[in-house]
Amino acid sequence: MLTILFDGIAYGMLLFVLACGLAVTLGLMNFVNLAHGAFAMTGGYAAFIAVNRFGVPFLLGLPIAFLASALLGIILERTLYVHVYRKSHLDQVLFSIGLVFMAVAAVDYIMGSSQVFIDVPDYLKGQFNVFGVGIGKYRLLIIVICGLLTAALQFVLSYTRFGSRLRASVDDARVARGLGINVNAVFAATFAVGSGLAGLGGALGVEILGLDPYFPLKFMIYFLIVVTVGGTSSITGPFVASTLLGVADVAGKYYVPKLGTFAIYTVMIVVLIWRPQGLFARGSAK
Amino acid sequence: MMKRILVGLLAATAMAAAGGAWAEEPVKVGLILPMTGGQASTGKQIDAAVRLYMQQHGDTVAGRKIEIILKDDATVPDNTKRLAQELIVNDKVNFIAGFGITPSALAAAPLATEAKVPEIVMAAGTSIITERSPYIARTSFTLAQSSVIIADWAAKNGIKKVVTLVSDYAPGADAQNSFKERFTAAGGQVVEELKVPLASPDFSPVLQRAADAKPDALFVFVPAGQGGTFAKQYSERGLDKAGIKLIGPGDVTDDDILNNMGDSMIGTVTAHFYSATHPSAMNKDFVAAYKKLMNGQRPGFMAVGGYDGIHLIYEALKKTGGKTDGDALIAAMKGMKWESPRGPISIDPDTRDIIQNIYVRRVEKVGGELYNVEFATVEAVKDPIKAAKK
Amino acid sequence: MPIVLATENLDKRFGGIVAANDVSLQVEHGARHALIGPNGAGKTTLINLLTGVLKPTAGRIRLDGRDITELKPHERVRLGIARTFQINQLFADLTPLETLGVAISERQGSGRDWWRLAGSKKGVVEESIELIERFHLADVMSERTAILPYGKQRLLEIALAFACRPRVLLLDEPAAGVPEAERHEILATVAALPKDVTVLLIEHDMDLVFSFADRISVLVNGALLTEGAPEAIARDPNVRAVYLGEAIDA
Amino acid sequence: MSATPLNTPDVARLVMSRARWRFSEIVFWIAALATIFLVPSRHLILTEIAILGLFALSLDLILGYAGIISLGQAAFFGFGAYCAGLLATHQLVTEPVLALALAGAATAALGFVTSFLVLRGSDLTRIMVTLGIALILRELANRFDGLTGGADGLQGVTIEPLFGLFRFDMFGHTAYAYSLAVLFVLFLLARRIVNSPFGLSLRAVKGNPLRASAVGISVNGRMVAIYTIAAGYAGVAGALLTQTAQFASLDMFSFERSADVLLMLIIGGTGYLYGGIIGALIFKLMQDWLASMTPQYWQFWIGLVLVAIVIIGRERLEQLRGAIRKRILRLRPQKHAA
Repeated sequence: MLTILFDGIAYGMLLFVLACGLAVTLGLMNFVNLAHGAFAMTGGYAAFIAVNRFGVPFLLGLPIAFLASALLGIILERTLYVHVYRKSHLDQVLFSIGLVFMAVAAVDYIMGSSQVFIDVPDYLKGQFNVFGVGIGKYRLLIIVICGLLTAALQFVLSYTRFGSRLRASVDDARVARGLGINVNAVFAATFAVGSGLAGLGGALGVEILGLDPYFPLKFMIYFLIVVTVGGTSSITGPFVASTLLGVADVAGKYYVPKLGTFAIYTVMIVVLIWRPQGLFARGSAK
Repeated sequence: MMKRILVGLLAATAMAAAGGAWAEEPVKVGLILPMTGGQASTGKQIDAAVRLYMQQHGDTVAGRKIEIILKDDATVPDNTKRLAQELIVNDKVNFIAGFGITPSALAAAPLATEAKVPEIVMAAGTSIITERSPYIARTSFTLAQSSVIIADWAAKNGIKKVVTLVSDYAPGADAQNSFKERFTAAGGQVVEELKVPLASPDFSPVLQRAADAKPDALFVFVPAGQGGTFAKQYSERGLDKAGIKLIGPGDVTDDDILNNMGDSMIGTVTAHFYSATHPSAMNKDFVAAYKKLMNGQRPGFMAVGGYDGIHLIYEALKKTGGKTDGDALIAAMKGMKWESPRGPISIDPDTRDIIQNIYVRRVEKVGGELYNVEFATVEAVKDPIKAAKK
Repeated sequence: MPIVLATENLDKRFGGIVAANDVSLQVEHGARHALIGPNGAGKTTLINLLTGVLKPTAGRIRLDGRDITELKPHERVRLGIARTFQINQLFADLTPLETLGVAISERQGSGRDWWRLAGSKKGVVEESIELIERFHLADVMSERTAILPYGKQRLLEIALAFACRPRVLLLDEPAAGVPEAERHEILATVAALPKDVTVLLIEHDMDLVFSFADRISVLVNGALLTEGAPEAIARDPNVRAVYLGEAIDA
Repeated sequence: MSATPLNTPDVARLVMSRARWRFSEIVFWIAALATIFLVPSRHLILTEIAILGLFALSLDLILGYAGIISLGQAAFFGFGAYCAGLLATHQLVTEPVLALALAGAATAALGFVTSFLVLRGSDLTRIMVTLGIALILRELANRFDGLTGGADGLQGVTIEPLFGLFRFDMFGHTAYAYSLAVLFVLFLLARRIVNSPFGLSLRAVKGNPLRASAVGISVNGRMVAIYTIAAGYAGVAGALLTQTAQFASLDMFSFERSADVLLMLIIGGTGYLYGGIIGALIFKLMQDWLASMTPQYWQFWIGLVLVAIVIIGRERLEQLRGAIRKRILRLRPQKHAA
């Protein structure tokens, strides 16, 4: 059933945009940021306020979401995260969970705890048929946006000066500093982009996943699955992993609804036992 | 809340200082609700409704002051149990009330029995709850009440083939079973029974499956919070345009979020006990007052459960003359009848469950906003599952 | 003298890199056998193969004629192969006394006892004392290993291997990185190891090698170049060309 | 080098000094005992703290002593809880203590089976594998609702009086005394285990698995063993909760429960056994206090405290605690035996 495949890919792509920032902070900066979902939520609410309260067109709401989350990301990075980079993973867990709790309660206070939705323009609603395959317009939008983003990310990381600076900073911050690279700025920019992407994903995802203050907690597990299964050494790993996850989840629920969420967790465990560093890890050293 | 507790404490101290100027202690109500976590909106609605009621009716009944102690159980039943126990043992509350989900209500039931403290269930909707303790009374609803009515309506309105889609937990099973039993008895056919995990983020696969079965209608029950996501995907998949009617108990079109769901919900037919547009003067006042309290937010059916719950407590106290003996209170509640924002309701003297009108409603646009507009009423519906057991 | 440890046509490849190439090495009982070779010759790889940290791509390893190729590292230790590491591998949070206690209890078979307190077995304590004294660790025996001076850590490294009562002891550059002043303490300790313990030594320090070894094997690019008595090796023109020349440059 | 010759009894005492009871430990347990008589009105929350303390202790055994990080310890907590619940609802074993032991043993068996899944991989891999196991068990419990009651929870658990004498009263007095006693006994056992040769070898494995195997220790064997024991502990904790609350529910398997217990342990500190209990005490009391002040937004303040702990620096808090620990607990042996 191609419609199912299509739905699954769209769902997976969405997961990728939501989670790829986490892959970057975890894989490149070795920081366990469980608060990643909070940035996604920020983007979702930013778009909600822009579109529903101020009547900004939906497609303009998406970059607003990106900017809002990126801005929040850079502020928090400079003020708080920067103190925690060098601490142990357990400290990072404590810190980022703490942030999630604060974010959840704060959003609950400001926005209320009911689910919210963004008014999607009519031209993005509904499905059209191509050779008998039902294509959801909104899902098509997701696939297009996410596909472009992935290509852009891959390009930036591999072929631009920023990419090589980032890789240098990650390999050895001291040497990179010696080469005149402003490591702090590189990290901050990376963090901001990662948060911004999460925000964009959050805004895109409202239509499919819903949005309420508990979003960061509800989806934390999914982000972590994408990142661990995909491995953190490249962008491709999480990309393939989230697409697989999306397709498997959607197809699993369609064909064997009895299995419920079993399939995902079992697949994850099997993959991790088989390839502890993730499906697409280069080498095995860690 | 904190302020209120503080004021209460100050008042209590002042009273103590006055040296028994007030003959009696306040009546304490332990209100245990999910105020954080995925069910938080349930908790907030009920809390707001209780506050509203007390604003409107004063905080003194039969010469005794009412004091509410609000606790957050975060939808974790063992928390509920401990909080209920602490409220009963330490705070010496005279009522425990609230209970966002069925397991929470069940967890507290043995305590109600042992301590002879009335337990007022304001939200949870599984049928068995009231059977678990003779001290439980319910002011919300049972899922079967709505499901049976919608089954009757569907059978009478030319719907032959139905796919059911429910969340995979006890209330879902209740809704599905009562619907199926009544609907097939009336000659209808349930062609597929779908269940979605409670924590499912994406409805698209099950909706696709439902669409592929080409039924006349899709019967759906998901917890109030998920209704919106569901609705979005329902319309995205074009099920509304494919002529598949959406029917179900009213949870999916909860007033709390209905207006955000989009125009594709128009035409959805549900059976439920409360709509914010219920055409009565009392309800108009209630909605207006609630909106004023909650920054323009509409009351959902959970709010009404809370509003009637506190009303039941007030009236029972009036009847006992302020006495807080558990047996007397429960006896006073049995058979009590009153006019609620939802319409006339009463407490079944046999089961202590609620008897209420169930309305069949259709989602329509009223004054630019989406509402459940009632167009048929079935009066005084008892819980069909308990009725069938007799 | 009987052969204690032997390898037969041992191969180890990492992808395209050949780290051990058809190595057939024989170590006699009680020998003081040195393994030398330029950096990257595969000496540490060979030790890792002998102790089971790495699995060979091909070939067998025998201890007293018994095939141990498939055994896990800890199983080989029980059969009598112990090693030291070129870079200290110690238990940073344990004291030397506890560190040695762990190894001794394990060997004596009480390492899994969970019902008695550590230190309650006389045999373990007595042997710990013996090792503490033999390896000059008495003054630091209750300090956390992490804060010991480097020389003491190096001694503990050897003591820990020796605590396994090995029949074959593999020493991977025991004096590496030790300052000149503390060096003799380690060399003396190594020289004083009991004669019935067979020692296979990897070392860069030629003075140490020639004063200590009675047999030397030369490893180049993962393969055995030659083997013989120290005098013969010292005279061998191939060794001088391939190894000594490079070593002097380095 | 050493001026004075070493003699066996002195050195033996030195090795055992780590296991000596410190004054503060005795004070700690006397204080715990005193709470039974002094604060009867707080027994309900104290019961929960004792249970959570035991649960956190189980996590400390693997995280603090073997370096295995788990975000799925609730798998065992929930399994133990349902074991105890089913033993009681089906009247299989009615004596609470015996049922508790059986539930613990069954959970340990589950721990043994699943331990092989966490032997390999990085911290992150282990976090996800343990988490996955917990989620799968939760799903199983949901699926077999005929047995477990599904999402309604396991109701109708009636626990017979303890030893046939002490009824579980509504005030939670029996429950607290019982939970505290179980915590104490299992704490003693854990204390013995970590100070045994086995415990020492665990610390060696945690410190340097490569070297541990090079002195003949089967690293995997040790990990399996401690993981199994810790699972048993978590199972007993879960069973205690079922017995004292008289029901079991699905969220006993939940991710939040695993995460909470990890937070408690990190707050209290790992690797000295008291961390979990102290962390549970601090976390739970703080949560209870904040939640009674502001039932809707207490999470914000908890979060603020967590962030503050990290930003101020756990080292600084650690120093403070270290000072206390050194002075009173003296878990590190003195330089020289007396």
